[in-house]
Amino acid sequence: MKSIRTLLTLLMAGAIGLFHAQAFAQTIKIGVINTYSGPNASLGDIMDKGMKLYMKQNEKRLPPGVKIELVIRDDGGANPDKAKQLAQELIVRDKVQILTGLIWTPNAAAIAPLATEAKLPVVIMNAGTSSITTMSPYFARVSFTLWQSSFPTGTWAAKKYKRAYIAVSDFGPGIDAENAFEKAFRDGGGEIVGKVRIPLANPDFVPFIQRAKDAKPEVLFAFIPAGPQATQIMKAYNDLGLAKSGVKFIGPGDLTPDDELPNMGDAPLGVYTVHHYSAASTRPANKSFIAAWKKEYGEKSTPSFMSVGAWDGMDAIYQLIIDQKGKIDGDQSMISLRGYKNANSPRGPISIDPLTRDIVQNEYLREVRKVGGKLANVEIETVATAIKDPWKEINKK
Amino acid sequence: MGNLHAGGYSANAALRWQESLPWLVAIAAFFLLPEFLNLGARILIFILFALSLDLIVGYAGIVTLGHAAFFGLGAYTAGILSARAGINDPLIQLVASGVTAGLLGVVTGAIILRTRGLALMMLTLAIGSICLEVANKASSLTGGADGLAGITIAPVLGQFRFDLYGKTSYLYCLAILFVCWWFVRRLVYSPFGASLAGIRENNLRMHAIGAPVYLRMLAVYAISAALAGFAGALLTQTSQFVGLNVVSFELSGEMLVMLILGGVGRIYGAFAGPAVYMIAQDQLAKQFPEYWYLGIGSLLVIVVLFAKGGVLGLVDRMVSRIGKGRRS
Amino acid sequence: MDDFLVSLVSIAFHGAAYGMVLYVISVGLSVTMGLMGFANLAHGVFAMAGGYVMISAMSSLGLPYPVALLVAFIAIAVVSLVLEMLLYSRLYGAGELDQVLFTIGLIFISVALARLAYGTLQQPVMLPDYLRGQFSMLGRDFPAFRVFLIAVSAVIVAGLWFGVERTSWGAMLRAAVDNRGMAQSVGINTRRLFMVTFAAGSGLAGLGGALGAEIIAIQPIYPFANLAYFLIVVSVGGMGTLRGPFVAALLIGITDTACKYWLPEFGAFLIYATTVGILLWRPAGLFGRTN
Amino acid sequence: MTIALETRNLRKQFGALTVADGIDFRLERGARHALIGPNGAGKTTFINLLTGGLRSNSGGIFLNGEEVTRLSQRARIRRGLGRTFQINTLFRSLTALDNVALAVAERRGVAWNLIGRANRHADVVSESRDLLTSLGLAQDADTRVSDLAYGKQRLVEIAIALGMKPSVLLLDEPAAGVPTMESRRILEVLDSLPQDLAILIIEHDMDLVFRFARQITVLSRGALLAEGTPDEISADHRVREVYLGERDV
Repeated sequence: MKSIRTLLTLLMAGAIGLFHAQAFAQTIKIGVINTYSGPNASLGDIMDKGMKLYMKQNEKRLPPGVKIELVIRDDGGANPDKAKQLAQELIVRDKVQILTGLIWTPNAAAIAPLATEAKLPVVIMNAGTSSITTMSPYFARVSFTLWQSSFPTGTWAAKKYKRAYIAVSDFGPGIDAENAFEKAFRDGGGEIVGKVRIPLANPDFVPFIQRAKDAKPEVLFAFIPAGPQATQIMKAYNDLGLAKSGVKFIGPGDLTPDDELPNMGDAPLGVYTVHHYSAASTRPANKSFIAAWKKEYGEKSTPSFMSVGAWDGMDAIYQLIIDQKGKIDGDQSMISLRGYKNANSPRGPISIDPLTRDIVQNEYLREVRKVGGKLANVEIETVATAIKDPWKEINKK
Repeated sequence: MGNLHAGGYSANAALRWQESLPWLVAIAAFFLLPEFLNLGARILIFILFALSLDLIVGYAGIVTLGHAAFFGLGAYTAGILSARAGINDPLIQLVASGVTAGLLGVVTGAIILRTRGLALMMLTLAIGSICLEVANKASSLTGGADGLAGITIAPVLGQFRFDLYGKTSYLYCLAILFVCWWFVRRLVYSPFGASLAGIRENNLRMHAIGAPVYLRMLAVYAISAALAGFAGALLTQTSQFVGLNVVSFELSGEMLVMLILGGVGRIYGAFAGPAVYMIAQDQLAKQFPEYWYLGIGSLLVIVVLFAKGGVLGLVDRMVSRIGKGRRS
Repeated sequence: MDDFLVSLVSIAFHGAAYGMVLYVISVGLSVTMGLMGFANLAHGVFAMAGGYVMISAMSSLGLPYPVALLVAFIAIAVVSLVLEMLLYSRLYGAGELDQVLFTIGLIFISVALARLAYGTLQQPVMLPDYLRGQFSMLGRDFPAFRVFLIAVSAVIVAGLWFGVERTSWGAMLRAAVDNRGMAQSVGINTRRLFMVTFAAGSGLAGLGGALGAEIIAIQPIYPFANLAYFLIVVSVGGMGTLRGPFVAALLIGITDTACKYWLPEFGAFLIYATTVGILLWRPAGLFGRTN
Repeated sequence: MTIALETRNLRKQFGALTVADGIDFRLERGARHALIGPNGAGKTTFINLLTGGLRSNSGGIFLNGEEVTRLSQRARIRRGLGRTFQINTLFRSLTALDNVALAVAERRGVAWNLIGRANRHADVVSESRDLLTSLGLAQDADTRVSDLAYGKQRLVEIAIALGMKPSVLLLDEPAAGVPTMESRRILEVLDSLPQDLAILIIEHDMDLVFRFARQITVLSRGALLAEGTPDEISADHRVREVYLGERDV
């Protein structure tokens, strides 16, 4: 009986908290679904910092009287069912008007029906499977698609190498990366000598990479989620001496995320990746972004492409708030997002494709080199300019 | 005998007034807390899951680390029926989920119930892990690590649409839970339930009085699996999505924890555990995920060392202390 | 054919490295379960803690790698001794369920503490230069670190077997595993034996965790993520033996590696299926005594 | 007299060790028969062979004239073979009534009822209560057996077996560990058991054996050593040799 009384008390406490929150009607509530716990909590952290940095820098851009409140929720990783529940609560209980964050493809996919039903604009800051934006008309993506980076990787690689091996994580983005690279590489006349899909939860990459090595390719293309796994696979690559036996290591930028580079030792030196952002880029917009970041979070902290995704995501959200003068409507927001452009993002010019609501940006070829004693993804050339998601272009009727 | 719902031939099986409390609270919550109905529905689902677990852990004495396999199969059955076969009626899905999970219970139970102790625990873990691998690898059916999307659920009885606020979900889960609770309660107080207690208390003697111990265990294992399958189906129907985590070891473990915190082998422990755990998690864990696990971990250790019987055990002790105080 | 041979060598080598680490971590668990009948699901906590201790010893105290390994062993042995006296000893003879819950509770606590102290990032291990790179043998390159790993583990295994088979402490231990009541009645101080054994087993787990940090990444969810593997080693090998878990660990290490190499599409499926098969065939494990 | 239980040339070996060496044994209906022998004589092995816990290598076992050698433990129980255990084998946290009722319910075949209420099975409940009453445990019916005195627990041990309404009852040291005062009570209970029930008792307490048994079989090293009335056995020099020899060393 006591337990029931406690239960009621708790329920009441929750309800009171809710009324309390409703008192600030002028505030625009933005729900953030992000990863703060579990093995990939570092990803959530670096995105969180990106969002907050933008908000700090741009406080004055908001229309007068409008305030923003972030309602932050932790999905604990690729946890679609949890994400869906959180989204539901954000909509029903917290009455958020915009939803953002979303590192994981499955999580984004899970909330698509909710976004549609609630006409809630969702700005995806990371999840990179191509098909996501087709799942709800209220989805817009500011990050990237795996096709965007892996397709140019394949085209570029086919010019230099003939035999490639593909290793990807076994989930949506990994399969996208595999398909994109394979198509571009084959179209360019290359041969795929083998491929493997590695379980998403995987402790040891060595056997997989050993297998790749034994297949004797000229180049190994790999995609794993940017985070601790990137360091793991880099270690396996180094331990097995692939570089010494002449196997080049390439992939989308998830392979050498800027924030993980310090953990990798010298292993990634000479690895080529294609991506939309490098912290080492010398564009003025990026230089000032990096400076602001270091000032805020310390010299040791490095932003990654995910931080920039978060930063640009907040920019898009600010833009839609400004466009609607603080009165958020689902459909109006989507009109605003469809027209979003920023010529001066840290990653270069970006825009959202009005047709697909997906990101349009440049892709850069980078090599890992030592700059001032530290590893950096040095941009060498722009391999694709204002590229739309190739998957959607290929599958267009 | 502290244990209120032990069943048996000397137990009084009549309903007590306290037993209406969970239902009154549930109905009150529906009217008073309309914004918490989605959470409420999840709590009801996990109560059903805990109830199924209580049958085998608390009443039959089988410690399992892989009960999520049945929950997950139920969830996937409902999801696959909708997403791949276009069968969207919730009640048909529910029945199908119960049947498939029950069948898996029969098949795996037939294998693992030949062993006892650590080997049995390991086998439940291994079979749970196999189910996870299958769900992960059969991605054309299950969506693999990306999860199974594209599920639509038809209105319950053709009338009540699943809404964003979770009204339908809540009442629907409440109704199913009620039916399952009624069944479990009857089971616990039945001769079959008494024989389960016998098996738990002394397996050897049950053999010696000629009881078909293996078949009894198999039966309760299958029943429990089917109930877990129902719970899984409810989760799919209310969230319209199935992720790999429904088959995970973590879920099995967390469920066990909720049940133990509530109190094992007493029906209402399965109510108190998930309710307290999930409400506390909802209120506390969002802000402090680290401290949440620190708290839960410490609580578990304390419960095992000092507070056997979980939340309801504590309530029992308090009630009896107050009773004594009055009498003296 | 040559390719096949090459891959066989690779698999045996990597599988052995992985299996050895699994063994060094799990052997203590096997003995604890066999000796005290205690299902310590939190055994992985000691392995994880060993990893953290080694990393901190190197990065904060600047100790060289071998010393850091030793520190990990000693620190974990001492901490576990304290835990044994304060907590574990209260639960010897308690029901399975209580043991499971208690140790799951310990895992939760340790996961949270690890996260608070070290954050969620996987901790990088700064190996000394002499363990980096390749080691040539029979015309093939092997990662030097893994060669080191196998060698060190082999030494530990040898030492362990010597300790149990040839010393008086080992004789007492074997007697107590065999029949605790009998051992007590002939005057063996089983209480002290438990403590020492528990501490040594946990210390080994700590050492194994530190050694294997390159293979099994040190991160807060470590005790959960690897629990199934530790338990499988123990239950497949058989509790209370040294040989059983050794065979089981190698079997699992090599099977796991072979599956990843040849049949990646099956994932860990075969490991679990093998476990089910072996446990059905011999519920007490390969080398366990049926009671 | 009809024969309730019989073994013919029953043999069991563990590797080179013979634990039952061609035992020919008969238990008559209504018998009060004791099986004695020094430690390691093979008494418990013999019981386990009878109940089906162990399988014999050769020879036959007959229960009420029917061969049961190849039948399972459960099938033998259903044909009327009941037993108690040397070490209490009770449902410790259940009431005495439930302990007995479980057995009664199995015999009456109601234990598969999933939905009906156990306490509404009046036949089971009243039979169990009557049984407890007949053993002088009426007061203790609703007490947890783990809370009962040890002597009473031994009685519940017997009551469970009686709940099966066996035609043959194997009592494995019913008074083991019971203080002398209480063992008298157990003997009273044994004396009051139905006359047509065939009882085989294994016991170390020679007082009890000689007071209770009308027939005694002595087992030594897995083989029958002697059989006869208590007087015959106490006079048998081979028995004395085996016992005294063993005991005095």
